Formats: sequence, structure tokens, C-alpha cells
Amino acid sequence: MSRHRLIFAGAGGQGVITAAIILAETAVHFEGQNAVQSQSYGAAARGGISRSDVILSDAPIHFPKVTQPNTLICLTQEAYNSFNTIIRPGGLLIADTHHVTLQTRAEARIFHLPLYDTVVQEIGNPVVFNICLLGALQALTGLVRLDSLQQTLAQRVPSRYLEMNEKALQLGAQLGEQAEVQKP
Amino acid sequence: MSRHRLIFAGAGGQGVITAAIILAETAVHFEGQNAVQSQSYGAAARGGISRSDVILSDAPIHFPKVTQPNTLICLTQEAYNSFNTIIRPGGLLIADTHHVTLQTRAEARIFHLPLYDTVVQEIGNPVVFNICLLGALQALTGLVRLDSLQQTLAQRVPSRYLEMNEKALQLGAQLGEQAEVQKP
Amino acid sequence: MAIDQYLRKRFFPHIWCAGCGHGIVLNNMLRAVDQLQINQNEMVMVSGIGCSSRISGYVDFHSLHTLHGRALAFATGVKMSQPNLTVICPMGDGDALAIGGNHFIHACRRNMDLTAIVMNNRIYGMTGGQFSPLSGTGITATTSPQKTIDREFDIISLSLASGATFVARTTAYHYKEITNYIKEALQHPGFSVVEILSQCPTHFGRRNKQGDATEMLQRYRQNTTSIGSEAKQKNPELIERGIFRQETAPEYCAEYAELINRAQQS
Amino acid sequence: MAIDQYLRKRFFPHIWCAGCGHGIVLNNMLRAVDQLQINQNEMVMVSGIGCSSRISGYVDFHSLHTLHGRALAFATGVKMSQPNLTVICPMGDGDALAIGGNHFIHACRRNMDLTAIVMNNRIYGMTGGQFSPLSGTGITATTSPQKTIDREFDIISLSLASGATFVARTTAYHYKEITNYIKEALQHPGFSVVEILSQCPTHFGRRNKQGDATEMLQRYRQNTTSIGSEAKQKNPELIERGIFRQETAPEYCAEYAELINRAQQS
Amino acid sequence: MEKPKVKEHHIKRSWCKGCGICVSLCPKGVLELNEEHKAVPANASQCVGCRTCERMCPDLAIAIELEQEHETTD
Amino acid sequence: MEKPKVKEHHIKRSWCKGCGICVSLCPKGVLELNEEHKAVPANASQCVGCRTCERMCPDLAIAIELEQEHETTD
Amino acid sequence: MRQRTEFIQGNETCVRAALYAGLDFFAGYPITPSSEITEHMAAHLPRIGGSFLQMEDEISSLCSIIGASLTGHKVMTATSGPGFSLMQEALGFAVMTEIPCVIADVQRGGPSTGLPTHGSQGDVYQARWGTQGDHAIISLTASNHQDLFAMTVEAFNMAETFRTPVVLLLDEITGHMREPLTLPREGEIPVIERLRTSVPEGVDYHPYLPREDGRLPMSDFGGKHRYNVTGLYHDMWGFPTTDPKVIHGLIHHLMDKIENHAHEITRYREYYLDDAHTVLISYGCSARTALHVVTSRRRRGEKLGLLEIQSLWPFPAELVRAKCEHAHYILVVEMNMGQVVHEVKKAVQDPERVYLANRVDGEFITPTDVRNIMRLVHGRGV
Amino acid sequence: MRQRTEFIQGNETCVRAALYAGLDFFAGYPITPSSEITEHMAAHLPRIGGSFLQMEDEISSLCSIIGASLTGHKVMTATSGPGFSLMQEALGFAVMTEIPCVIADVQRGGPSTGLPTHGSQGDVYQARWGTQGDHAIISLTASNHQDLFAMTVEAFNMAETFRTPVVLLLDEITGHMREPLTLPREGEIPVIERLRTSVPEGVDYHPYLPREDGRLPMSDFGGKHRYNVTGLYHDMWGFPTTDPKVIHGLIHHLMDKIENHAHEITRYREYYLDDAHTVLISYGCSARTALHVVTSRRRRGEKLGLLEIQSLWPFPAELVRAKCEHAHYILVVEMNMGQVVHEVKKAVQDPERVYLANRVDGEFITPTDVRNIMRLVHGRGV
Ligand SMILES: Cc1ncc(C[n+]2csc(CCOP(=O)(O)OP(=O)(O)O)c2C)c(N)n1
Ligand SMILES: Cc1ncc(C[n+]2csc(CCOP(=O)(O)OP(=O)(O)O)c2C)c(N)n1
Ligand code: SF4
Ligand code: SF4
Ligand code: SF4
Ligand code: SF4
Ligand code: SF4
Ligand code: SF4
Ligand SMILES: [Mg+2]
Ligand SMILES: [Mg+2]
Repeated sequence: MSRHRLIFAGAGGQGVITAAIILAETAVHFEGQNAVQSQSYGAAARGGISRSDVILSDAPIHFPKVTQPNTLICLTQEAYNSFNTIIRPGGLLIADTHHVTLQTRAEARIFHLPLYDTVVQEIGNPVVFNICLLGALQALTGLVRLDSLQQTLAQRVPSRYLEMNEKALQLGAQLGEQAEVQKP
Repeated sequence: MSRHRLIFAGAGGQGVITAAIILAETAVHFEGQNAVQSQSYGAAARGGISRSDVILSDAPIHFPKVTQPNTLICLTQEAYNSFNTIIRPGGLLIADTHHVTLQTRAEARIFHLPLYDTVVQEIGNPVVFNICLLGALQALTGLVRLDSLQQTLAQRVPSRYLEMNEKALQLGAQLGEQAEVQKP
Repeated sequence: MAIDQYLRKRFFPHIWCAGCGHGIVLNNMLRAVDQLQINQNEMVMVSGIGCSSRISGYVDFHSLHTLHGRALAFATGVKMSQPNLTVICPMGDGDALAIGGNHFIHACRRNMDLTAIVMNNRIYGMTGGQFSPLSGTGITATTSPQKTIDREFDIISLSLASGATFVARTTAYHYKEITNYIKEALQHPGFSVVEILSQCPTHFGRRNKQGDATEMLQRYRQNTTSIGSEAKQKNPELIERGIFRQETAPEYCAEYAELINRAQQS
Repeated sequence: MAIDQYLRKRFFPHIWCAGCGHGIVLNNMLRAVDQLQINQNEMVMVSGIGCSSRISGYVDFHSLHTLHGRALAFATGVKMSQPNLTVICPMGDGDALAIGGNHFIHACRRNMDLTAIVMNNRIYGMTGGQFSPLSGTGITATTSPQKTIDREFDIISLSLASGATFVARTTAYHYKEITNYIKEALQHPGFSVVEILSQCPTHFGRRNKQGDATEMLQRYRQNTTSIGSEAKQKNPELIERGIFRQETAPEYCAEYAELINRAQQS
Repeated sequence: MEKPKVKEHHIKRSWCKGCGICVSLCPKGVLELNEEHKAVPANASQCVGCRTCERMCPDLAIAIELEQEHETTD
Repeated sequence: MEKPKVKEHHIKRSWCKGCGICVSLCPKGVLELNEEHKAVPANASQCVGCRTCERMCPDLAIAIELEQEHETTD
Repeated sequence: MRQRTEFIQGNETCVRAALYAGLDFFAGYPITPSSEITEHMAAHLPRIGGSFLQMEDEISSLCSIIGASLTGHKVMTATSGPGFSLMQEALGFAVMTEIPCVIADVQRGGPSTGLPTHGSQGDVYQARWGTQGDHAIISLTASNHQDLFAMTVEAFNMAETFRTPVVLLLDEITGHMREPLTLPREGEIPVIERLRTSVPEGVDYHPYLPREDGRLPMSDFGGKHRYNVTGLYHDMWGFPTTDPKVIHGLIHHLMDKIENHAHEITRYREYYLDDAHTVLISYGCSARTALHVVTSRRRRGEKLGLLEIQSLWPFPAELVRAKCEHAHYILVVEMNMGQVVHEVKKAVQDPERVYLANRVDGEFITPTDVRNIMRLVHGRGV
Repeated sequence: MRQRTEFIQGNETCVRAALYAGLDFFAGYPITPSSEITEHMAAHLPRIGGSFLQMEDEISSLCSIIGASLTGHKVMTATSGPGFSLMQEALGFAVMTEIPCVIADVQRGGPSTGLPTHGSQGDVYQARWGTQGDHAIISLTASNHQDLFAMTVEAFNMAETFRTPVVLLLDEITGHMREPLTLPREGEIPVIERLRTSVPEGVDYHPYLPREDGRLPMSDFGGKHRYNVTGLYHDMWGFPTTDPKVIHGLIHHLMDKIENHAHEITRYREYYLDDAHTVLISYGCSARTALHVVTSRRRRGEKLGLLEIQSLWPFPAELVRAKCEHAHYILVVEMNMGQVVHEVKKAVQDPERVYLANRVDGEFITPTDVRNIMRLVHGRGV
């Protein structure tokens, strides 16, 4: 039985929850996997950390929350500070260079990627920051295939924005492929 | 242990409930008796039979409703028709001649009194019909003293109406004293 | 009698007190239905709780006797789900504007084709004569032995301000107006309000020394006048009777039908 | 800052979104309190539930954060039991006029000395952007993907018709008016309503292509005008700002004090 | 319009509650309450068929039948 | 009334959410958003002390301090 | 001085007792069969300078008294089933914000509009579970005017002691019935006043920090301490929080402050229980019928006893277990389809001993009804 | 054709299922965490020509769907705790008038406003007892989307079969969670249509006269039979009555039509119960945690089993008793201060075997929480 647990954490408006849904949906629709996605809400719909949990598996998933992620994605400093300690030993951490400054920590494989800056630079629209992240995640984990993610995007994204999204995905994938584990 | 159970039955507006309350209150306030008074309401506050139950006793009274009255008072035909069968054998029935036509029945001591007609004739105001009834009831049962009833009236009735009420009480008492059991 | 066919005669005599204005409203409301020749199978009466609300038990329509204050909420569901039905909601002043005030203003706002008849006796009749938001100040009721200090609503102004598209007022004395306004209201394609001042001799009349039913009816004759009449100009205290608004505006069910069209086309 | 003393600073930054008009209301409301030099121990803020209602957590008054729609009902108890307190009730449009509509009109009718501030963003902000009874027709919201067909209330007309004795309207753009009208309202001895159009860029603005907070504020500048202005005559679509009514009428607590006198004398 | 001929005053005794409204409001003094407090057409011949009594009866107890019945329209 | 001298723009960085309202509505273009999306008085010297920014900030993040502080009355 | 004896309805008794307990703020909306409470309040309160409000509905009635309680007053509202249903949301608010208040529900026949003018005891479970979410509640009842007076005073006392809403569960029968009531003298029944904080002005006051004895001193709105009150989970200052530890603490506090003091709250009367083979358990109006049966049968020497429960919630399970230990039969007498009977079954060993004698047709349960069931019951086992 | 698999929230699953069941009228008022139900209804209903209403509050939402049900439509509303409290009066009306409707309560942390965005299972007893007076109720729940779909369809089916409101008790966790849902094909889950009277026009129709099988055929408002509907006690034509015999009959009918068919209503899932020494009992979201524990422990050979209850009311006491007969320990897993655990204790022999594993701090109950309690429990007895 294979099982992979992820936490996507960032701030409202960064699209972390959408990214989580796209990943899980891709796994279900195009790769015959099972998936559960959930999210936690703050006191109000606004402000605070935005967090989404995803579990991918080839077996039934009962408990839907992630307590120790295999993969942790942090798109803000606050998210990083809150969650970087709960990552599973040997797990994967992806953090954005623009938003997150790393503290010393050894137990995880850490990738500190310039996702945001690259998107802003190459595409000029931070709205696809989360899609870029998905590209990198794909490259680093291979949890789903890149073309499956593309298919999901094709279904969800209005055609006039599709190109931009695909570009962001590719950019992310490249960043992921070229990435090197951060030396703490 | 002495215990006397009464049902006052008539129509809304005849003051049967007030009469019941005055009797019970008199017993409590001026004769050291125990009393419970209750009433039943129809579907709405209006129309239908108006009924009040009174129990007088020298001991505690737990069950407050009357199922078999020692004394039944009927001021309308409908009330008479509904209740005349539940009277306790050997009990007392007081019915008003103006409103009630008797059917043949033997088990009770029946007094068919011209309470209403007397009030209208002598006082000219049917509003004290119920007080007249109390006078008759007093005379026929002696459950409370006449002067106790007068004291209650003095407390409850605005002074400008007191005389009329006292007169009605006296009229009733006279009717009661002179009354003869109805031959069925 | 012309209106016998609309009555559930086995429940007569009805439970209302002698001289209660609500009976006059029933009497003349049915004449409106009769004159419009509405099929009884297509008439639904929805009422709340109160003396006034008991009216639904006496009419041979589909009848829905609901919860205190909620008649218009139930009626909204009936009408929205079957817009071909004619839905009429008789309500007490407390029912419509104390506990039910919110549904009332929202029904006005939505402009769904319902007809609300407010039988305004300025008192809670059913529960034994407590004051209502229509009593106004200086009134004696079981909950105001020292007379009321609560100001009253003006049902007409409130209906107008909340968006009702047909608004009229008359009294139990003006029986022809009752029939006429209800006829207009039933035909009006939108939310209509007809306020009918209706005497409660038992509670309002008795405690406020207004005499018997006839005297209370006479008072309606004396205290009211037609909208914009000369009498009103001379005596601004007079309460106006008449149709205050009769306007067409988009009706809710019709708008929703178009929304369905839009949704199905897109 | 002059208003710092009225803030519970430990809860800042507040939970409202960037550019939310509710913050502007808070900002300029506190200036009214400051200018009137009301003792904070005598100020009570009572709110319901909604983004707007969260305001009560940020002010250093006695603060009561209650149930959705019920702020005025709670406030009525606070004021009636301790008439010397100054009671202010900030409310959302849904809070005040969807679920809370009945308490709103009855508070207007009673004319108890409370100040209601309706922070009208024409949307249910807190629950994620469903339309409200103030949205009006043609609006996109999460519950109206095909655009709304529900007509809107006019808060001013409704307040006037229900009996409020002080009624004013302004917008988040017109910050001086916010302070001035709230000042007037707080000083008014009776029930006062101040409607403040307040932008919700997150839900209303975004879904209805109204741009960011600044653009929405500019819109308030363009779409509104002072009561009875020339501009209004030329363009009747403009929304009027200003004081619509400022009248004295018997205040409820004062009337009740007299009722007590009467009762104790009799 | 000529004065319609009144054929009959139908008064449902069991429905009438004796409120007296019809008695007071009849323009011709046609009606009275009997000793049982029920309305009766004491002076039936005076009736002009105006139907005020019929329309103002809160108990729907009165129906006026005219010689040739025509629909009321008001 | 002579132009008041502005002593300082107090902007609470942690309260500012970068909505840009102050930037857009300042009549003198005094304010800008920095790269962290926080308002800063980029052209402080242009400020005329009108307090629009202070009063329009939804986050209560701005306070304008004048040389001689006098009460605003509006 | 001879004590005054009044001959009044139960509803008026409740009003007199509330005034005795120090009530000076009432808001309500009329509904049969509770309207007399509202009416007598309207008559009495102005005379003592207290406040009476007739609100637009039951929701606002309860909300407004909660507001008035916060300024330091003793408050109450009264209603019946349909209105009690409407009050459930605000009842939960009072629980969560720990604001003392008393809600009288004069029960009538349900469900729904049901039987407005007839007696019933159908709202017992609603009083416990009507509002959403976990919570504890105190609910008192009584079967005669003298006890009703005492229980009403107790309701106010417990509301103050535990900072909680208390539901006074009356019924149409006792509410409308008249019987003698001897008015207690001042001081005869202890009256507990609000516990106010002694924290001086300027010092941090914690409205939601229990003292060691579990009580939470209050500070009046309008007084020297400004704090926040919210129906959201909140910290000790009353400000909203989503901190799991604080939440855990608050919900346990809300339950424990009542459930752990159940023995202090328990109120009952017992009749002939010492050697009873058959124990009747009853409460409110139906306890009158039960007592009638028990006293009349005792005269014939039958070993019958009655446990009359006056504190329905928290349910006095230990009391019931103890009193029923030696009973061969336990007969719960109530006017509903069986509510307290379930609690009794949970409370006792061998729930098979527990039977229900009820009546649900709008008529008051009679001694004959009870005797008939008893005959059946005894027929089985004996 | 391959069946469609959707990856959607539980709230949307509920909407899809309702439409599958034939719903075409919805009215609601937004509230977290149920708003997505309302929002998806707003999107879907116009497309199929159905009606969507956003009402002014929860009270009118429920009232309006009851009105729409009377004209012959399948109807629903959705809310969460505070709104569910407000619906209690109208819920009782639907019970009394026997009008089919479905009410979804997506539970959040209570009491009061509580924790709007956090999961809880605190409204179980409220669903049973929230409205005034005696009554019976059907309440269903589910722990995963596939079952949620089925239970939603069942809710509509049971509403029609028993002419009653059905409460669908969801929770924030399953409502907001996304997981795969295989959309059932048409006909795959049976859909029960309204039973309409065959009485011809002009012949006396009795809306409240049960057939021999206990069912009551309906006639649509606007159709050929005109009758009366009232929340007062009523006779077989729907007209108010105070006749004790009729009242007695009606209240018994209202209870019996549901309680006596409890076995038909009972829905559950069982996992490894055959030889389980420790039986976990759970429902809704927390059953996911329980199942996680059971499956992982089974792999280690521990004799754990799970009984997942899907029909909470009427409570399947017999089922629970039967399934727990041989259990040494029974552990009820729920996210409240203990509600279903009380019913389990009533149901089983030796209630001392029954323990509670709960969590009430706003966080989802974890397998570790359950295992910790289990360790304690086993420590005691073993
Ligand atoms: C929720 C609820 N609250 C209160 C009542 C009690 N109640 C029944 S009718 C009524 C008021 C009746 O007054 P109105 O609506 O003016 O009608 P009327 O009897 O005067 O015609 C009240 C308060 C109720 N049935 N339900
Ligand atoms: C009884 C109840 N129903 C519904 C809700 C959900 N709810 C919370 S706030 C709100 C509406 C918020 O809109 P508004 O009042 O306009 O305030 P805003 O957030 O826009 O400032 C709703 C529907 C609730 N908390 N309680
Ligand atoms: S109490 Fe008043 S409103 Fe009710 S029936 Fe009698 S007269 Fe009519
Ligand atoms: S959602 Fe709208 S109303 Fe709520 S804080 Fe954000 S901008 Fe303001
Ligand atoms: S108006 Fe009707 S009820 Fe009144 S007396 Fe005349 S017939 Fe009788
Ligand atoms: S019809 Fe006219 S004239 Fe004839 S009895 Fe009636 S009211 Fe009198
Ligand atoms: S208005 Fe306030 S929050 Fe917005 S950018 Fe300026 S300082 Fe920041
Ligand atoms: S005070 Fe006026 S001029 Fe100065 S920065 Fe603020 S808005 Fe600009
Ligand atoms: Mg009325
Ligand atoms: Mg809003």
C-alpha cells in the first residue's frame, strides 16, 4: 500500500487550496489513485494561514487529515514557522524563496525555490504562482504525471488563461528538475 | 376528612369561573378551609362550554380536577347536557330555569331555580347572575357562610357595584332557602 | 347565499365572538372570490395563528393554518412552487407585524404575487387582549394596565417602503371596499397588502370603552375618510382609506421563470 | 493617534480584508466618540454576527457580540435596564435587514435611544459572498450565478416608515460625514439609523467587476450626492447622502420612567 | 334602478350570535333581536333589499333573497 | 488657515495591509507602497496634512502628526 | 404578624416569587398558557420601578433580558412550547456567555401548535437538548404553589450561583390552577445576590476565569471593567479564540460547573419511601395525581411511595438510584409519551422494574389512570 | 459506459444526491459550514427548472419548503447549528402536519455561535429533541461521500415513505472534505416517489387517515382535493379538534409510524464485528477515524471491530445490542461531550462495558486520540 501525505500552507489569495485540489483531482481523474483533500479554516474566512491537506493512496483513505506530512509546502513565513517542525523525518519541504527564510533544520530534504520570483519575472502575473508550485512538486515527487496535471488544467481553466497556466506549470517543472537539496 | 367537589358549568360571559373563584377564595380566606380551583379552556378562549372545578376540603388537596361532582351547577343547556350524567349519586344539581330544560333523571337532588329571571327582574342587570347563583349555592349547601361571601365581595367588587352584588347574593340565598327539590 | 359554496358550513357557527370584525372580513372576502370566479381548486389560503388566522378553517379552498407570524413564509413556498395558484394570506396585526414583521417586509420587497390581508384589530385577540404593535399609545390592554407607551406602525407606510406594489386600506364598516380592494388585490400581479381595520369588541373595545361592535363600526365610519378627501384636509387626524399604490413591477415568479431560461440557455 | 485610546490594540491587525470599508467605518466612528468625549465606561457596543459585527471586538467599550440579526434586541435590554448608557449597534446589511429585519423595524418604532449603524456592503461578507436583501437586482454572488432577481430594500425609506427619528446615509468614501452623522446620531435622543455604504472588495467588488477598494470608493463618490442637490435633479439615479430625518419624539425609556411614576402614584 | 322586491330574509338562527350589528345598521329598521337574542325581520315589508345586513353580518347568518335575483356588483 | 506643518507620518507597518487606498486618495501623491506592500511616505515633504490618508485607512495604520497639534473638527 | 395567604394562579405565584427573588427586568411575548406571567409582570414591575417590555417575539424577549442581565439586573422571560423553540438559539448564547437568566416554559400540548389550552409535560427533553451543541442546563419544576414559589426563587438563585440560564418548567395545569399560597416572609427563603468582582478599577479583570470554588464574579456593563462578551469560544477575557486548549477548557467548564454540582442542585420531595415496594416517580402537575394515589392507597396499607423530582436537569440519577434500591416496581407518572422514564431507566439497576403511567390526550392524568397501570404492572410480577 | 467519478466536497455530494432523489425545490439562508449546499443548489436548480430561494432567515427557509412540499415537490433546506435551532418550531410543524421534507444540519462547534469553521457532532440530541412536545424523528448521517450520496437519497425516500421531516446530520469535516464520488447511474439507488391518493374528485379524501400499511397518501395543494393542514391536533380531514380520543390517536400515530418501523429505517455498516472483542461504535466524520484505527489494528491481529451507525434516530438499539453481545469493551467514538454513548449505554446489557472516546476542542479526532483511550480502557479490564 502506497500512501503520500501532503500539507499545502500559505496565505489566503495565494491559491494553495486550489493547488491542493488540482493535485488530488489529477490523481483521481487521470491516474486511478484514491485521494482526499481537506482544508482548515481560520476564525474568519480571511487572514491567517491557509492550509490544505492531501492524502494520495492506492487504498481507501479513512482518516483525512495529515499530522506528519511526507511533503510540506510553505508559501509564507508564518506557514513555515508553524509547520516546519511536523514534517516526517526524511520528508520533503518545498519553500518559496521570496516569502520564506529558512531556519537551520536537518531532518528533511529541503528545496528552497524561487517560484514566486520566476513567475513574476517570466509571466508577469503572480496569479499562477500556485500552478508553478505544482510543476515543481511534480518534478520533485512524481506523485502524478505532468501531462495529467495539464489535462486537469485544460478542464478547469478558462481557455484564455490556459496558456499562461501551462507555462507556469512548465516553469515550475523546470525549477524542480534543476533544483538541489538545500544544505542546512 | 371532609371534601366537597363542585363543577360550575355555563357559557363564557356568564361569570361561572368568577363564581367558582369567589367560592373557593372565601373558603380559604374566611373559613380556614383548603381549596383548589381550576378551569378548562376550549379550543379558543371564546365559545363553547365554560367550566370550572372547585374542591373544598379541610385536608390537603392533590388531584385538582373533579370527575364526579358532589355539586353540579349548570347555567346553559349545553352544559347540562354534557355534565348531568357525571354527578355523584345523591349529589346536588343546581340549574337555571331560564337557560336549562331538565330531562328526567333521579339520582341527584335537583334544584331548578329562576336565578336569571329573578336577577333580571329584581335588579335589571344580568351581570350579577353569577353572584345570585352563589347565594343560592350557599343556602343549599352551607359550604361557606353567607357573611364570608359578603366579605369576599367587599374585597373584590368596586364599591359602586357592591350594593348590587350584595343584593344579588341575598336574592340567591332566598331562592335557595325557599327552593324545593325538583320531582323528576 | 352566493358565497355558500366557499364555506365549510359544518364548522359554523364559527368560533369568533359576537360582533367580531373578522367575520365581516370573511363575509366580504368571499364575495371578491365569487365575483372573480376563481376556481376553488386553484385557491390556497395560508394563515398563521390568531383569531384572524382561524379564517382558513372556514373557507373551502386548499387551506394551510401554520405558525404564528409565518404565513407569508409558507405562502412563498406554495406560490413559488406552483405559480398558477392564487394564494391569499389573511393575518392578524400581531401575526403580520409583531412576530411576523420580517416576513412581511421581505414579502413586500420580493413582490411575489401573493395577497396579504391584515385584519387589524390593534390587539392580540386570541391570547386574551395584550397590546400589539398596532395598538398605538394610550391604550389599555392586559399587558398595559398603565396604558401603552409603544408607538404604532403605519401598515401602509411600511408596506410602501418595503416595496409592496398594491397597497390599500379600509375598515370592517366599509364592506363594499373590502370586496373591491380584495378583488383588485387578487388580480394584481405582484405582492398586495390590504389592511382592514376590524373591531375586537371583546378585548380592545371593552377595555378601551369603545362600546359594542356597532359602536366600534360607527367609529370607523367617523374616523376614516377617502384618500385625499376634503375631510382629511380639514381634519388630519382622520385615517385614510383607499388604494395607496397600484403599480406593476417585475413579479418574482415571472422573473424566476426568466432566470431558468437564462440558466438553461447558458 | 487621537483614537488609540478607544482601540483594543492587541487584536490588530484586524481580521478584515485589505481595503474593506468596515475599517473606515471603525476609524471614523471612533472619532465621533472622541469628539463627544463620551466616557468609555458608559459606552456599550452591541453587534450581531458578520464581518461588520466583528467591530465590537476592536473597541475598548463594554462590548457584546451576539447572534446574527439580534443585536438590536440585546441592545434594547441593555438600554432599557440602564438608560444612562450610550448604546451603539454596528450591523451588516444582512444582519440588520435579512435575519434581523424585524428587530430593526421594531426598534425604529419604539424609538428607544439607540444608535444603529448599518454597514451596507450589499453582500454577506462573512459567509463568503451570498447576495443580501440590499444587493439589488442584476448582481452576481455565490448564490446568484445567474444574477439576482431579488429587489432591494431602501434602508432609509424603511427606517422612516418604521418610525426612526434620526435617519442618515453616507458612504465609506465620505469619512467626514461618517464622523458627523454618527456624532449627531449619538447625541440624538431617540432611535437613530446611520446607513454607511461600505465596500467589500473581496466578494462584492470582485464578482461584480468593480475593481479594487479604491475604485469602489471612487464609485461612491460618483454615484452619490447630497440630499436635494442639483446633481440629483439632473440624474435621479444618484443615491442621496445626508440627514433624512432629525426629529424629536417621545423616547421609550423616558416614557417608561413616566409610566413608573403613574404606576407608583396610583 | 328600481327598488328590488325582497322575497325572503334567510337568517340562520344557529349561526346568529345576536351581536346586533344588522339591527343597528339596517337603514329601514327592519330587523330586531328576539328574546333569544337572534335577529328576526320584524318589519320585513320595510326592507329595501340593500343587503347591508347580509354584508355586515360577522356570522354570515343573513341572506337576502330578491324577487329576481341579480348579481350584486360593487 | 495656514498650511499646517507635518511633523511625522506614523504608519504602523504591521497593521497596514497594503490596500493602496491611502496611496490613491492622497491629494499630493505623498504615499507609495513599498515592495512589501506597505504604505510609506515616499514624498513626505509634499504632505499638506489633510489627514485623508489617516481617515481613509481601513486598517487604522496611519497617524499624521502635525507641528502644533490642534483638534480636527469636521 | 400572620402571614398573608393568597388564592392565586400558579402563573401569578411565579411572578410573586420572581419579585421576591429580586427580579426587576422582564421581557416577554404573550402565548397561552404562559400569558398570565407576562400580564402580572406588566402590572407589578412598574410599581417597584422595574422594567417590563413586551417585545416583538420570543427571540427578542430572551435576547433583551440577556442584555439587561449584563447590566446587573435579575431577569426573566416566560413562554410556552412554540415560543420556547424559538428561544433555543439565544438560550445557547446565555449558556456560552454564562449570563444568569430565568426562562419559564409553561408547557402545553405539543408537538407544534398542538393543544394550546391543555396541559402537558412534553418539553422535558427539549429543555435539556433544545439548543445546538454540547451544554449543560438547570431545569426546575414544582407541583404546588408553595413549592412553585420556592423553586422560582431557587431558579434565580441558581442562575446567579452558576452563572447560567435556568429553565423553569411549568405546565398549563399548575399555571392556571388556583390554590392557597402562603407568602414567605422576607428572608424566609434565602435570596442569592449576584457575585460581583472585587477587582478594582484599572486592574485586569477576567470575566471568564473561574475562582477556585468554580464561581465567576461578574462586573456590570456600564461599570468600571470593560470586557467582551461573545457566543464564540472565548478566552478568559471574553475574546474569541480557536486555541484548542482554551476550547477544551471552556466546554468542560460549562459542563462541569453544573454536572459536578448536581448534588447541590438536586431538589425533591419524598412521601412514604422508607418501606415502599412500589415507588412512583413524578414531577410537576402529574405529581399531584401520583400523590393522590399514594396517600389514598397508603390508607389501605399498600406499600406505595412517591419520589417527586423538582430538579429535572441535571437529572438526579443518584438520588433516583438510591431511593429505588429496594423497590419492586417503579412507576414513572408523567404527561407525555415517556421522557423522564428514560432517565429513570438509565439511573436504576434493573431497568425492567420501571414502568410508565402516562396520558397524552390533553386531559389531566387521573388517579384512575395511574391505578389502572398499577394493576397491570402488579399483575405481571405478583 | 464508465460511471462518472467526481472529486467534490461532501456538501456538493449532498446536492447531487438530492437532485438524484428528485428534489426540485430548495430554500435556504447561508451559514458556515453548510453554505456550499445552498450555493450549489443555486447553481444547479435553475438548470433543471427547479426552484431556488434564498430566504430572509432559517425560519422562513423551512416554512417555505414545507409550503412547496404541499404542492407536490421534493424539498430541502440546509443549515448549521444556530440556524437549526431557529428551525425547531417549524420542524415540529412538519412533524405534526406530516409533510415530507429534508433538513440538512451541517454540524459545527457549539454551543451557540461556538466554532463556525470547525467540525463537531454536538447536535445529535438536538435533532431528536429540539422541538417542543413529544414526537418521533428520522435522522441519517454518513462518513464518506459514497454513503453520503446514498443516505441523502434515503432521506428523501424516508421523508416520502413516512410523511415526515428527515434530518440529515452532516458535519463540517465531511461537508468540506473532497474525495472521489462515483455517481450512481439512474435507477441504481431506488427513488421513492410521493404516494398520491387514488380517491377520485368529489369523493371524501382523508389526508390524515392512515392506510392499513400505515402510509398516508397525499393530495397536492392545487389539486382536486381541498383539505386543511394545521399544526393543532386535528382529525382525519385535517381540522382542529380537542377530542381526547382523536388526540390520543394522533400522537400515537406520529410516534408509531416511525418507532415501530425502526428496523426498516436502520442503516449501518459493520467492519470485522464477527470476532471483535472490542467494538467501536461511531458515525459521521469520526467513524473515519474509528475505521482507520480498526483497520490498522486488525493488521496487527487485534480483535477490533467497528459498527458505523448511519441512522441515528430512531436509535437502532436492537442492532447495537445484538452487535455488542459478545464484546468485552465497547468504545463510542464521537466528537462531542458524549451523546450517542448514552444511547449505547441504554441499549446494551452491562453498560459498564461502554466507554467514550471523544474530542471537543475543534480539532478532528485522531487515531492517536482513540488509541490513547483504548489503552486506558484495556488497562482497566485486562
Ligand atoms: C411562536 C408563538 N408565539 C406566540 C403565540 C401566541 N399567540 C397566538 S395568536 C397571538 C396573537 C394574536 O393576535 P393577532 O395576530 O393580532 O390576531 P388576532 O387574534 O387579534 O386576530 C399570539 C401572541 C403563538 N401561537 N406562537
Ligand atoms: C442564525 C444564523 N444564521 C446564519 C448565520 C451565518 N452568517 C453569519 S454572518 C452572515 C451574514 C453576514 O452578512 P452581513 O450581515 O451583511 O455582514 P458582513 O459580513 O457583510 O459585514 C451570515 C448569513 C449565523 N451566524 N447565524
Ligand atoms: S377575541 Fe376579539 S378578535 Fe378574537 S374572536 Fe373575539 S372579538 Fe374577534
Ligand atoms: S469579506 Fe468583505 S466585508 Fe468581509 S472583511 Fe473582507 S472585504 Fe470586508
Ligand atoms: S349581524 Fe348577524 S350575528 Fe349579528 S345579530 Fe345580525 S344576524 Fe345575528
Ligand atoms: S337588506 Fe337592507 S333594508 Fe333589508 S333588512 Fe337588510 S339592511 Fe335592512
Ligand atoms: S490605507 Fe492603510 S492599509 Fe491601506 S495601504 Fe494605506 S496604510 Fe496600508
Ligand atoms: S495627510 Fe493628506 S497630503 Fe499628507 S499624506 Fe495624508 S493624504 Fe497625503
Ligand atoms: Mg389582532
Ligand atoms: Mg454585508
